[in-house]
Amino acid sequence: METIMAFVVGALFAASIYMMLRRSIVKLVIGLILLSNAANLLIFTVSGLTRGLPPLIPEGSSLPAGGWADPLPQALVLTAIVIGFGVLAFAVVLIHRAYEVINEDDLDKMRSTDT
Amino acid sequence: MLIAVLSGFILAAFAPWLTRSLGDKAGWILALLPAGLFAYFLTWVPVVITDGAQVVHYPWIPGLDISLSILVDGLSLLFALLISGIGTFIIIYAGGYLHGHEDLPRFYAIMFSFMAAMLGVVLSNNIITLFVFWELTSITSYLLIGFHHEQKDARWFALQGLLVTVGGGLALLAGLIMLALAGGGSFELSEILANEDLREYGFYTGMVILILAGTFTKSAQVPFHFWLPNAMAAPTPVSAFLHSATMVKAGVYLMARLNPGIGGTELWLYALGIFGALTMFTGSFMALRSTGLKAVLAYTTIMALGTLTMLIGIGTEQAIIAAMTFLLAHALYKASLFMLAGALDHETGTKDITKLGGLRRLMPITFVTACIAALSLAGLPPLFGFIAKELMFEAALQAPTIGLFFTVLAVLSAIMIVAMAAVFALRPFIGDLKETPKKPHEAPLSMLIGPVVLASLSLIFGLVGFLPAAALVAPAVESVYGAPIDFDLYLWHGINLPLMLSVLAVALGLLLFWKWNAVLAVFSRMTFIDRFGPERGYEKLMDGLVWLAAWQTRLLQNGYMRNYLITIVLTTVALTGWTLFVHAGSPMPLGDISFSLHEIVVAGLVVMGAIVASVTSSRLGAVATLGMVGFGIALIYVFFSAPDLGTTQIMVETLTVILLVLVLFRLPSFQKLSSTASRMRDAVVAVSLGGLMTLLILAVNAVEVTEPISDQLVAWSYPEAHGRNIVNVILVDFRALDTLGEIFVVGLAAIGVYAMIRLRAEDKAK
Amino acid sequence: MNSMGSLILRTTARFLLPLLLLFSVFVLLRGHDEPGGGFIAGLVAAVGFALYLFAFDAARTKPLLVMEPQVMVGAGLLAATVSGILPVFAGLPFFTALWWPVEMPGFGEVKFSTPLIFDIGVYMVVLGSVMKIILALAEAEE
Amino acid sequence: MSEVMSAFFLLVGAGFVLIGALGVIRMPDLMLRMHTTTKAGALGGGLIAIGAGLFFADASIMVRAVAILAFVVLTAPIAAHIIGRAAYFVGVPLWERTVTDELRECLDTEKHTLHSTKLKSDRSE
Amino acid sequence: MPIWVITVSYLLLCIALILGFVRLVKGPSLPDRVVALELIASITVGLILIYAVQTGMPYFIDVALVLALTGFMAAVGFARYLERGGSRDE
Amino acid sequence: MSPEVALPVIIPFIAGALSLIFYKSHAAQRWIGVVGTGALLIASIVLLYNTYTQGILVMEMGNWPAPFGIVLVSDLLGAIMTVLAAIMGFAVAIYSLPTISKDHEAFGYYPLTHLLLAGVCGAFLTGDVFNLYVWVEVLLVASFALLILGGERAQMEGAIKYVALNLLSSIMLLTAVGLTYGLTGTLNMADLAVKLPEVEDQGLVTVVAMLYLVSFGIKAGAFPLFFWLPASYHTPPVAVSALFAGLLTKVGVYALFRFFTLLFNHDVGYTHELLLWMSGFTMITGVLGAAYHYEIRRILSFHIVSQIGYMIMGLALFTPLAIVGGVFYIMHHIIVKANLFLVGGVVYFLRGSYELKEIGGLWRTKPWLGLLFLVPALSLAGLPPLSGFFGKYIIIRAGVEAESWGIVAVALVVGLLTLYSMIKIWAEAFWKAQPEEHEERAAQFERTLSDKSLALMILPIAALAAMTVFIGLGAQPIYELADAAAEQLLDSTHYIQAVLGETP
Amino acid sequence: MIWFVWNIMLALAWLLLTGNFSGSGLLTGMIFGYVVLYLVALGKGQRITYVRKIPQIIGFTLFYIWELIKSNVRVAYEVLTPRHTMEPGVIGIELELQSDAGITILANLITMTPGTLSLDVSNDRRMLFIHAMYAGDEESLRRELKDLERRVIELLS
Ligand code: NA
Ligand code: NA
Repeated sequence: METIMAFVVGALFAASIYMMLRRSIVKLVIGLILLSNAANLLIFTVSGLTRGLPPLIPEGSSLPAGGWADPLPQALVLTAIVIGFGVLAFAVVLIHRAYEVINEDDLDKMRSTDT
Repeated sequence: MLIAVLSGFILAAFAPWLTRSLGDKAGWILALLPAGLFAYFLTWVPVVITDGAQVVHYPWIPGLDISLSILVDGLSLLFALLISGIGTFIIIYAGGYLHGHEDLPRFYAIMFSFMAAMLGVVLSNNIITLFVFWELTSITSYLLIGFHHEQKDARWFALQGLLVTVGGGLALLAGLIMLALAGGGSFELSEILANEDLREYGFYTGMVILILAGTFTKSAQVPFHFWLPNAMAAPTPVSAFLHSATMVKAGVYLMARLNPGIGGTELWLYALGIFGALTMFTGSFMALRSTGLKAVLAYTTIMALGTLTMLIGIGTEQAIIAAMTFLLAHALYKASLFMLAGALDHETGTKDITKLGGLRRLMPITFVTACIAALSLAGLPPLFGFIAKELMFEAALQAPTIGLFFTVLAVLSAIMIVAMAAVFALRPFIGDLKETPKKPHEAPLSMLIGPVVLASLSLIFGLVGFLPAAALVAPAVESVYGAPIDFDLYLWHGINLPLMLSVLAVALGLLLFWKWNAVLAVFSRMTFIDRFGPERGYEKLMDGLVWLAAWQTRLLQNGYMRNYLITIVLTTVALTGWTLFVHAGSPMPLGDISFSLHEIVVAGLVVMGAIVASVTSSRLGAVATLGMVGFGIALIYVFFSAPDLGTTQIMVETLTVILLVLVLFRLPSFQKLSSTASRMRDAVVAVSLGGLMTLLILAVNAVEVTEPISDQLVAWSYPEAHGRNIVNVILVDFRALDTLGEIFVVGLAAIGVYAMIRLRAEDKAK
Repeated sequence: MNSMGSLILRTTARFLLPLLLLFSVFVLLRGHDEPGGGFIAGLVAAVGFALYLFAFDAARTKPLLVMEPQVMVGAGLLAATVSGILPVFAGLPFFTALWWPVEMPGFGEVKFSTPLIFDIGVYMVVLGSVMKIILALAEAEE
Repeated sequence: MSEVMSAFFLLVGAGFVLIGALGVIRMPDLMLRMHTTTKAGALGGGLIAIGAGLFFADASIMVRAVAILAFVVLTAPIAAHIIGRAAYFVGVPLWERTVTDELRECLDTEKHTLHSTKLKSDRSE
Repeated sequence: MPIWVITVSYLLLCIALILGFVRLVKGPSLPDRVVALELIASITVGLILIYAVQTGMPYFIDVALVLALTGFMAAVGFARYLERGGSRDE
Repeated sequence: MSPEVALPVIIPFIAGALSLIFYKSHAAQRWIGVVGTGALLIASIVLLYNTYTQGILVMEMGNWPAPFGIVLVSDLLGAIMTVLAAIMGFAVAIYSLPTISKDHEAFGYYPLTHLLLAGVCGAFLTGDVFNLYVWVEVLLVASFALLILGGERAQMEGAIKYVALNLLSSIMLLTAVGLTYGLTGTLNMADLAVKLPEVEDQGLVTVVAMLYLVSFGIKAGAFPLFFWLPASYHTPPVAVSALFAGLLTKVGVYALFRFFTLLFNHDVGYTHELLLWMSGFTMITGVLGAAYHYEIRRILSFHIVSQIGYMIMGLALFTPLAIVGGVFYIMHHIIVKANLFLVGGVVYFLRGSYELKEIGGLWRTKPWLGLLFLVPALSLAGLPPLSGFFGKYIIIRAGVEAESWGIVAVALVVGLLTLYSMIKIWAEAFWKAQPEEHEERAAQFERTLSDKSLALMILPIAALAAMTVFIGLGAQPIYELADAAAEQLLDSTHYIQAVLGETP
Repeated sequence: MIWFVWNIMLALAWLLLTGNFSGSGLLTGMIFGYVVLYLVALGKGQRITYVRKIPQIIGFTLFYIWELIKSNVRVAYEVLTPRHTMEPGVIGIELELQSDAGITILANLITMTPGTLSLDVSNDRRMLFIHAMYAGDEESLRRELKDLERRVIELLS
């Protein structure tokens, strides 16, 4: 399944980059959200996929029964999801606010700070 | 000794305050410092003559081989004496020249800094320290050239001088570092020059070129000479000091200093000799074309610098003697002439020679002094300048391989210089009195004492040549030549070729002087020269720089977000992809492709959803699809044993959709903004990154990790950390610091959002 | 018009909010042993308040939060940070977990710990932040 | 026995969910689609939950399973109501074979209010 | 639990998921998409539960619980958007 | 255990949390601002001192031994960077008192600043790659929020690019961290230094290194990844610009130094050659961008880019001396660049504009300001005897010793062009007379600025200028520090041993 | 109702104190909480009534589940048969129930029962608008809905 997931993650990366390359700020931010998901899945995938063995220790035992999926990438991804959520919440409101100030959602018309 | 070198800086710090509190007498009192220094350096003369070169070592930055060590030998002492001696008079002179000027306090501050820096250049034994002072002279000189900074020209010319000299300086830095490497790692001049095989250094040519780039720019050699006349935008005391006697000679100093170590090669001969000779000629020629008092002197300075360079390049015993003699002679008459030019300007209000005349009665002292100094400039007996010029002709004649070239240029220059010396000394004073902006009268004592003393010295040294020869020139020659040379200086050498050449030069020069008006008329029609000169080159370079900067910046920083993204993505793909194909040797196994129905369906829909979201024309459709993708990813987490992740993903996805919906409310619908071609391009870019990521995952997945650190975490989770949910234990215990950072991120995002929205609300309220 | 004007939604929100809050506390407290934890719990609570906000309006939702959202964020951050500092006073490195099993007569052993304080901090930060964002957006819209 | 029951619930639940999904494809307008999702979709999810609860045969898990059922059954109509209402407000078209529409005339889209008086007066006439 | 029960359940839910996705993409109106998203949330609940049964890991039921409790929030959000006069042409 | 290693992170965290709790009292926030950053400064100096005297200090968070928990590690580079961050934080805290508007104070300026510092210090001190990602995000989000304070149009436009491109960078970093874990099963940097060489396919390690390179390259503002920086740095309040200028890109540079000495030193001929090319183009493109502009903050922003090139050049040459130069350069540059922004702010408050064509006459009326500008400006251009000269000298000397003539030439030419830009500011803002058409605004601004405010602005500027002079004239101790830091960087056994114990 | 919420609160407090976050723990907590509340209410001279309704609630729940199954079968029939026999329509029904809770429960029940879907309540709460799949026979539809309303009123009284 890792192989299939590799392609899934690749497709997610591609879709999100394609979306970020549009001119609309809305698409930019949706692309970012998707990209963040793609990266999380990547971490999850590269450290190996394990079916049906959540890293939880049953009562009366000191190790998960019958093996475990690596908990560390899970913790990393969880942290990354939360961070991504915070950051993207900011980004979402930013485009909202930017649109109010600039009255334009076309990125091509937001060039005054560069040139 | 160190205090002597640095005392100028110390005084500079207090100079503004002193100038204000001392009032009219400031110049005289402040001049006590350079006068004292002069006296101090004089005490070193016997030491050097008897004991040879002295090195005094003070540590500074030993780690970088930078020290404050000081090298006192004939060469440095000659320069130090000139700097402090002439400096004394300049300080006095400035007090008169800039009397009552509101910026006089800061002028003194910069001037003393400059003087100290210049002393530093000539006395440093450490080449990096030398460079430090070298650059300081450039900066202080910049501030002085731009003294009248409200004038656009002053700013422009100041910048020109700075860029040229600092630009050369930077090359010099590289050259000096190479020099140290060539010398086996020591940065002390005394040790480097003791090294015999500097010329064997593998990058000798490059090193010499870099060093010469520094010295040529500083010493205004062709083709970098143009900045020097422009630097006359500075007040006259500055011109007199910096641009005649001292700073511009820093380059000459360095060439002379390094001559025993790296000189004597063909490269050295041709580079210095040819460029020097051309500079000499160019300076003389341009002087002939000039009508400004200061411009004439500036060009003759260029001539002198060229002459000195040429002589050092020739490098024979004769040439070195000539160089040092010429150096001394030039300093004396040129400083004197500059100060006189300033006096004329100051008293009459014009710098244009053609507008002056008949001042001999009103300014008799000035007239006489000018005559003496000009005679020395012209190289006529019995002045010191004559001795120097004779020696120069002789050196040129004896020069190896291209002596004729040197001689011809030297004579041609001499002719023109004689003419200009006459112009300078006579035109303003003889004939009828001309109307000038100011009513002329003799300049105050402060402005005359310098020229008079220095001109007198020109005369005295000419008459008693053995005096400077023994005390000043000989030790310097020894330093430059690298070995002691026995010689004496006297006016009469008998009738020889140099003398004949002198006579020829004087005769033709006087003829030229006689026909000066006609000559000027011819030159005024030759404006095409100005269109091709190196100054045009400089301007073109600056224009080109501005154009290039604009072109590049508009090209790169073009404001188009997608161009930025594409660049970054393609850079990633190129670097990573290239490395993957070229450096990662292992074959890429396809890995585990087993799957279950529900997995493949969910995975497929996640992909489909992502694609749909990225191409749909409906914004909220995209958001809804994004929600579905989120659920799909949550399912994947669940399917592969991550219940906490699944839950979190679901919650986050829900909140993200809520946020997007709240926000999109005000934003406009999607429009089809980009062309099909750009869509195709974007698709290619996007797919290239996606493909790369797929390959990376496959490659990394093929690597077996035997003992991940998480095994230990699992083992500790319940017995040590008292938790059954290992992921949670990691989050709140093993890696609590991550989580702490994470919640700070969330909190920060909230503050940011609040600020964005509320600030706007307040704006509206206003 | 401030709310969605749906009586049905308002009634549901009034009922679901306490339910979600209780559920969130449940998820928070057992997070150390089963799926859950401060973050998920905070989000569940936030969803409850968001529902209430959508049904009513910002003015009526704010007082339910007990404290200003940014104070809640600050307090949560402080709690989490302090839980990491406490062990230093016991001569242990930052974030060393301290456990205080308390024997309560009749209830058995109850385990208080710094990780629990930390998780509560996480809960407060998440809830406060999300509410701050959503409230700000809703207020701006109103 | 409980395993058979469990399997039954799982299969029936999944079947209902599928029916809901089919409805969402087949039904001709939004309102009718909502009929299928709120009923079949929600109940299907709930039944699967019961099936899972039975499978594990543990009181605490069963409590959760029932909670899932309860939540699904509770929230599905709310969602349907809120979407249907909004869709109606924004004028999502009804199927052309719709027989009556009493709401349309009571709706004041400008003020966003819905009044009962017009309809009642019609009826009392 | 017999494997075929699990497989058939998965199969039914997967077909449902695909159908839901089709409606989500097709729309045509925003409420249509939202309804589809609601359905997908229900299907997700089902899939998670089946998975819990398949693996015998009751922990996953909690995930379904959370989704069941909060899944309708997206619909509420979209509805709010529409009621407040968000763009209707999508 | 060494609790002082964690203090530079904990102190700003607490200060930030307290500022949030007292969000209604601006006075309290200001006090927390000054006291908090002051405490941070003291703590970081103590940390540096202890690190210098006792060697690399390690703090195992949660008492879990490395590599299993997260460690904070203070080696000299990390400690130096922390001190610099604290200096900047303290200077800007004081500068903020008169320059930050009430509005900004009300909307979280102070907590944001503290948390930015926490993120920066965390990034400098962490010994764990994922934890580094977390800190980077902390400082990033703080910077996002600071960037948009004010809500002007330009800020919004700049922020969109800043946010999007930096997020892209963070996501790449996250991806790289994930791949690193997939390759080695560890996240601890010291452990990675041991385990990365054990990976069978070293090419794959290089591939991952490339991802880090791009990610940190974006953060550092290196060519061709710097676009976000000139698009945004000139838009926020100047105190914020100064803080950003001093600190943010340096996190990227720091990370490059850390990763490409400790972790990716297996194929120097390839990776560092790439870095060298990157550094050259970074210098050139940055300095040309500055040459193009006529707005003080834009000029300075582009110079950040170009100066980053020098630092990377130090790393890329990868000789002991070059690393020393890089470290030295970072130290010098943080102080100088931030100070230039601060001076630019004073210019603004005296003249009402950052546009060089609209301002002038400052050398006449405020000569001390002129000196305070010249010190950092000439230092930036690398003129002796200021701090920048020694930085450049070391790097160029390293380049000459390595016989990398091309990069040496670039470094020299770029130095000259830097001087050109600085002189442009000097000539226009200070030398030129105030243009008449903007005279009124200038006069009004100058009137409005109270002496007390001016004094509070000048205080940090003068202090930083004094440091610039000191780093120049007293370069020896700074050199020794950089030298010791470089030695630790180049011999990773120090680091590994300190973190993992006796088994390197 | 507020007592019920309190009861759940106490149950959770119990969970917190015992550290036993399981269903059985919750049940114990509920009982424990109920006892406490009962005593408190006694002290205040009030009675807690919701317990007495438990049989009624169970009965209603069974009815409701039955309705649910019926509605699903009907929907399934409509979905699975190739031809649509629906005659959909939106109709308004007058409400007797006036409490928020009552209206909400009724609306939800209507949604979950066969062929009907609550859309909205008029602002004056007098009328509930529903969408019906089979609006052809309006009278019987209204009768069914009235019957449902009666059951809810009984439950809540
Ligand atoms: Na792997
Ligand atoms: Na910079």
